[in-house]
Amino acid sequence: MMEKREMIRVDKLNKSFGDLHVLKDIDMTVQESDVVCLIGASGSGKSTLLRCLNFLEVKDSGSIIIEDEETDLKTHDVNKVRQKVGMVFQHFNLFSHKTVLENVIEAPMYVKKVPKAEAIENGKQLLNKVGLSDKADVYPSKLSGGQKQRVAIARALAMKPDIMLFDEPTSALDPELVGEVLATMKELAKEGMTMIVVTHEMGFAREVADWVVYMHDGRIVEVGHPTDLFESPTEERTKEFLKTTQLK
Amino acid sequence: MMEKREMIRVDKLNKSFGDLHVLKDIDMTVQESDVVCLIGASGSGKSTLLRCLNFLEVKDSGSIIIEDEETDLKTHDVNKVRQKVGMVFQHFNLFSHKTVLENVIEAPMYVKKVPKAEAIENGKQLLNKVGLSDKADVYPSKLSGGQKQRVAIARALAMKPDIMLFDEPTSALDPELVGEVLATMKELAKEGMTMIVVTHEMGFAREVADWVVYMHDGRIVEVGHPTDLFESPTEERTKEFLKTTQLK
Amino acid sequence: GCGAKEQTADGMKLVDKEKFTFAASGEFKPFSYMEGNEMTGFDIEVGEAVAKELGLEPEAKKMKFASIIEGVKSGRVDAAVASHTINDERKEQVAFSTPYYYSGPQIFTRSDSDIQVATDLEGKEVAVAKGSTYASSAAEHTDNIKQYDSDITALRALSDGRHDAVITDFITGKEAIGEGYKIEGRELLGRSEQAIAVSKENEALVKQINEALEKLHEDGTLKEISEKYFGEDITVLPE
Amino acid sequence: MPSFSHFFETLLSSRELFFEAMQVTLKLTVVSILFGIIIGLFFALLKISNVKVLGYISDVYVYLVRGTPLIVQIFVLYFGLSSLFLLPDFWAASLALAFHNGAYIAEIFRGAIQSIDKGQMEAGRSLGMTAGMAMRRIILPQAFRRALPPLGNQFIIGLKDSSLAAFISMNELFSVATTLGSNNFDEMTYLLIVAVYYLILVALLTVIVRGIEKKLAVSD
Amino acid sequence: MPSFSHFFETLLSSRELFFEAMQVTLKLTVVSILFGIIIGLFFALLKISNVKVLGYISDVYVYLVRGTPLIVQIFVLYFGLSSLFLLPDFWAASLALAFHNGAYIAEIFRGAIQSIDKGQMEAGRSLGMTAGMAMRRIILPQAFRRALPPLGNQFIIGLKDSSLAAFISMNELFSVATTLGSNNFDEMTYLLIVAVYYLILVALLTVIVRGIEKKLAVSD
Ligand SMILES: Nc1ncnc2c1ncn2[C@@H]1O[C@H](COP(=O)(O)OP(=O)(O)OP(=O)(O)O)[C@@H](O)[C@H]1O
Ligand SMILES: Nc1ncnc2c1ncn2[C@@H]1O[C@H](COP(=O)(O)OP(=O)(O)OP(=O)(O)O)[C@@H](O)[C@H]1O
Ligand SMILES: [Mg+2]
Ligand SMILES: [Mg+2]
Repeated sequence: MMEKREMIRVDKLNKSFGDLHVLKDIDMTVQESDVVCLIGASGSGKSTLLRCLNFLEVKDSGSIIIEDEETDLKTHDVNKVRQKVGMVFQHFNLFSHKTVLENVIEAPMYVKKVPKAEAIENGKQLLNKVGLSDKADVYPSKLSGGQKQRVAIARALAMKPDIMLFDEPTSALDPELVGEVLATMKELAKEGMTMIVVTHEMGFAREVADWVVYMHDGRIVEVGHPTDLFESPTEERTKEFLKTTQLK
Repeated sequence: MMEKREMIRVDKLNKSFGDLHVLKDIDMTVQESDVVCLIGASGSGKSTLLRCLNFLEVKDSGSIIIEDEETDLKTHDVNKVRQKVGMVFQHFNLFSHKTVLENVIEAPMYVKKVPKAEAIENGKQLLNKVGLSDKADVYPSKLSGGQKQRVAIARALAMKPDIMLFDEPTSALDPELVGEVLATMKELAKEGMTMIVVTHEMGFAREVADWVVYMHDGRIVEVGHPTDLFESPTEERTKEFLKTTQLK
Repeated sequence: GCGAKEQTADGMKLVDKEKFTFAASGEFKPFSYMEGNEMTGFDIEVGEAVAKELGLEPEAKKMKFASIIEGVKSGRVDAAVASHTINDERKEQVAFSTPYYYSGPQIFTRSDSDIQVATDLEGKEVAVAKGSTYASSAAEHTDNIKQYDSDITALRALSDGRHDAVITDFITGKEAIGEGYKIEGRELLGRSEQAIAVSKENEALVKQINEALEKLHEDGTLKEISEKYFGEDITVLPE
Repeated sequence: MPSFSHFFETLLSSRELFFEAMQVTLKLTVVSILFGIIIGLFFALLKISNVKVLGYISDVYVYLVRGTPLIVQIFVLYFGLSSLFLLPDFWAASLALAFHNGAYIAEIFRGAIQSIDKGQMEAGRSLGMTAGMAMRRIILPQAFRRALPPLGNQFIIGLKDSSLAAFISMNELFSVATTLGSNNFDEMTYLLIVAVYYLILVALLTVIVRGIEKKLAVSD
Repeated sequence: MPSFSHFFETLLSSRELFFEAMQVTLKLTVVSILFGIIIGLFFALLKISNVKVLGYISDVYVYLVRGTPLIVQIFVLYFGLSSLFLLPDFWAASLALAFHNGAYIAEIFRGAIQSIDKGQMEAGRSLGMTAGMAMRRIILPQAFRRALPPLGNQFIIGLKDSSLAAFISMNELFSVATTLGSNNFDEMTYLLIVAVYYLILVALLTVIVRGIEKKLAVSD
């Protein structure tokens, strides 16, 4: 892993909401093609960490270096950096007034100024990739949850990001629809995408993750290979968490 | 069981919603102190059956005899019969503008014209019984789901019904709150209340039910003692249902 | 201020320097009313005659009675030829021309009423049009005064059996009786002078209008217009 | 536009007349809203009744009121009803305004009643209540609470609408303003003054409604 | 009340004048609503902006408009602005009405924008859009759709409110009705006639708004 490029470096990242200290001195490095799974109890700060990486939340202190570029809202055009980082949300957040294809070509056309024909061509390829070519002209409201999430992935990919963040991408889905989304994500991992995934899907983590990060109360408590961390966690709190939580 | 009084006799009960035939020739007899558990897939007609017994739905044909009294909306004062039958709903349906005690004394005072002092006294006893004496002056919005449901039970009991109907009384509750409601129901059963309970709580059915009724597609498919029905169902469809459904 | 106005050579400030723009309500028959899309009536013809004397094209503008004076003050129109009665308070706000007709308030009641003269109004409910000067005439005799949006509304309500009397211009009352209102005229309550109202900042225009009115008196034009509408000359001060 | 000192002097010198007029406006508003609530409740119940014809009657009423300017309604009711029987002016004006407010209030109540969970009615019925009793004791109290914010809004609208009663000879705020304005040929000043009175009344009403809302929020 | 035959004859004989007036009313309504939408959108954006002062400005505007009768607003704007510069009557009336409608529309838009799931903005931002672009391309189109029903309602209110333009010399429906009424000493008949025109226009508007709503519902 050492010879790979460093995609994200987080140093002493802190973030509070009012009095609530949500992220405490987070250090983390993610290298090219790494797949990182983030686990932890509700409220431990997983989403907040992901959102800081994508500047949906503004950090209080510490540094976030993305592809060797220091990022600071005050001095950097955060929208530029953001284009390198795709995000997939728990609740899909598809643009409900646009068709599936329009969702996918929106950002390339209006943010990157890609010509329409090119955006459409690329968009169709992506829809093909996530297995939804036939839904291009359909509105999101007509899709199942699993289909929506795959469109959301295609939409993020359309900006050709170098890093993809997933915040519990399957936890709003009916159990029978989880598989199709995980399959799409696995494929992405296989192609070498750098990914950080907040998930409770143990099977996915075991199969795909290069390492797993366990967060508790705003801190990273333990990091390890999935088999190690799941079967023989070193920290007491990790053990407890794995015991009480029903990872699937 | 034979020497007991007949509390409910249902004969060839039919009910449709428009074109949808929901209850098909239902026959059922419930005797004094019987505890009957009703199980069946979603949409099989369990709620509708219960609601017909309480006249929240109007039957299309067939007869419902409650405590030897034929009931017919056209010829009988259904509100009188209804007072003999208490109902507990999945979503509690507490009166949200009234305190817990006011919820309990409302119907005795205004339907039965019980003097206020008497209604309060009786209401407090009931709240004591369901373990909520200390919540008498609190509004429902301040209660947990389990507490709400126990208030709902007390409210129904305040009318001194001879029969109690429960429609999935615990399925809207967080798992940790199910126990307290079931405990209240068990006590009620022990006191000899006649009860019909729609539930997926296998443990409750095994422990308390005198017999279990399995409904499928608007028909009663199988009736039996809980151990028999759960462990060696005779009907093919019952087997299938028990296999696919996660009764807890 | 009338910032947006055009000024003529002789110092008149006009909305449009080719035109004499004057306002009337069009809801005060026979002084101003509509014939199809055209406003006409006694006031309108006077306004037109004045315009002619001024060498300008007449432009009659229909405005709700309540907004006419603000129209004059804010410079939306050059003048109001709308049967405005002169009084002292009003003189502080606008400049009046010399009177172009003389009228007077009269008591109107239903035929079964025993009200004859002003003193009979004691304690009675008397209705007047809002914005008319008759409210003060009425107030001399009774505390119970009702104000209506227009004279016609007040007379209509009287005819329908509401309140005891209406004080309004005798000419208006006469018209209403002609239209079948079940009312009768009683005592006349003095005289009032009606004049053209102009913005105080437009001295030159007032002067020109006064000269025009004098001319129209002398050559009989005003008398002619008056007789056309009323069968008598109301443009001269009665003895 | 009047100068500030002229505005202020006139504001002071006219205050007695306006205070009286304010009382008329308030009385008109309160009475017309109270009757409007009764009328509105009546038509809301018609609308949600299962009898279709009654629903249509309610629809027609709401449509007529919402489809025509208030000033037209006031004239028609005032003079139209006069030919049948003579009400005192205050009552004629109040009822005309109540008839108007009632349509909007009917819609507010209908929405509020329909927003109450159906389970509430069923729980009432299952305890042996008649439909009427459950409506009265269970549904309506909750619906009233939910209707309070839009009702408060309608109260403010009703206050401002009462200005149109000026056209049928009520000496309320707007009427006094236009009368003084046209007597003195100084409409603008008096309109600005009356605007101040309305703003104060609206602010007051808003505070009161908020207070009631807070008080009724105990059960939340 | 006029006899039916008299009403009907008058309805027929006055139709040309009313048809013309109807066009004025419609033009006034459309223009004032369109400008009202622009004004409303502007103040809604001020209000949801994170700059407190701008929020207050928006609050004051909404409070002034909601706290005073429209007729007062019309007078003040029409004559007040006249002393600064002279707009043609139609535009003065339209802008006064637009200023009024704008406050209500601002509230409608504010509510609609705030009702759009926050995830939509975040999704836009996460794709590299600026806040402005996400607002323009993602939030507003959805908010517009959601605002349509209350906007349609405001359209109807605006139509009826345009009757007050009669006070500033627009020959719209209400003005023609009162003029004809007082000229012919027959207010009631003409008021009933004008009620019919308003009812028709309101019905028409309702149908049009429903049509647009249906058309925009493709994505549901
Ligand atoms: N915008 C916000 N304002 C205030 N507090 C917030 C905000 N967002 C999150 N929090 C709080 O920060 C803490 C961490 O939240 P976060 O969403 O990061 O947790 P999480 O690990 O993603 O939990 P979950 O598994 O429930 O999604 C929680 O206590 C949450 O309530
Ligand atoms: N008021 C109604 N109008 C129309 N159809 C109804 C109505 N109530 C119930 N149904 C339909 O009748 C069928 C039986 O419904 P019912 O609620 O009795 O089923 P259930 O066995 O209680 O299911 P669940 O476990 O989901 O509560 C369903 O198909 C349902 O959609
Ligand atoms: Mg989270
Ligand atoms: Mg059910």
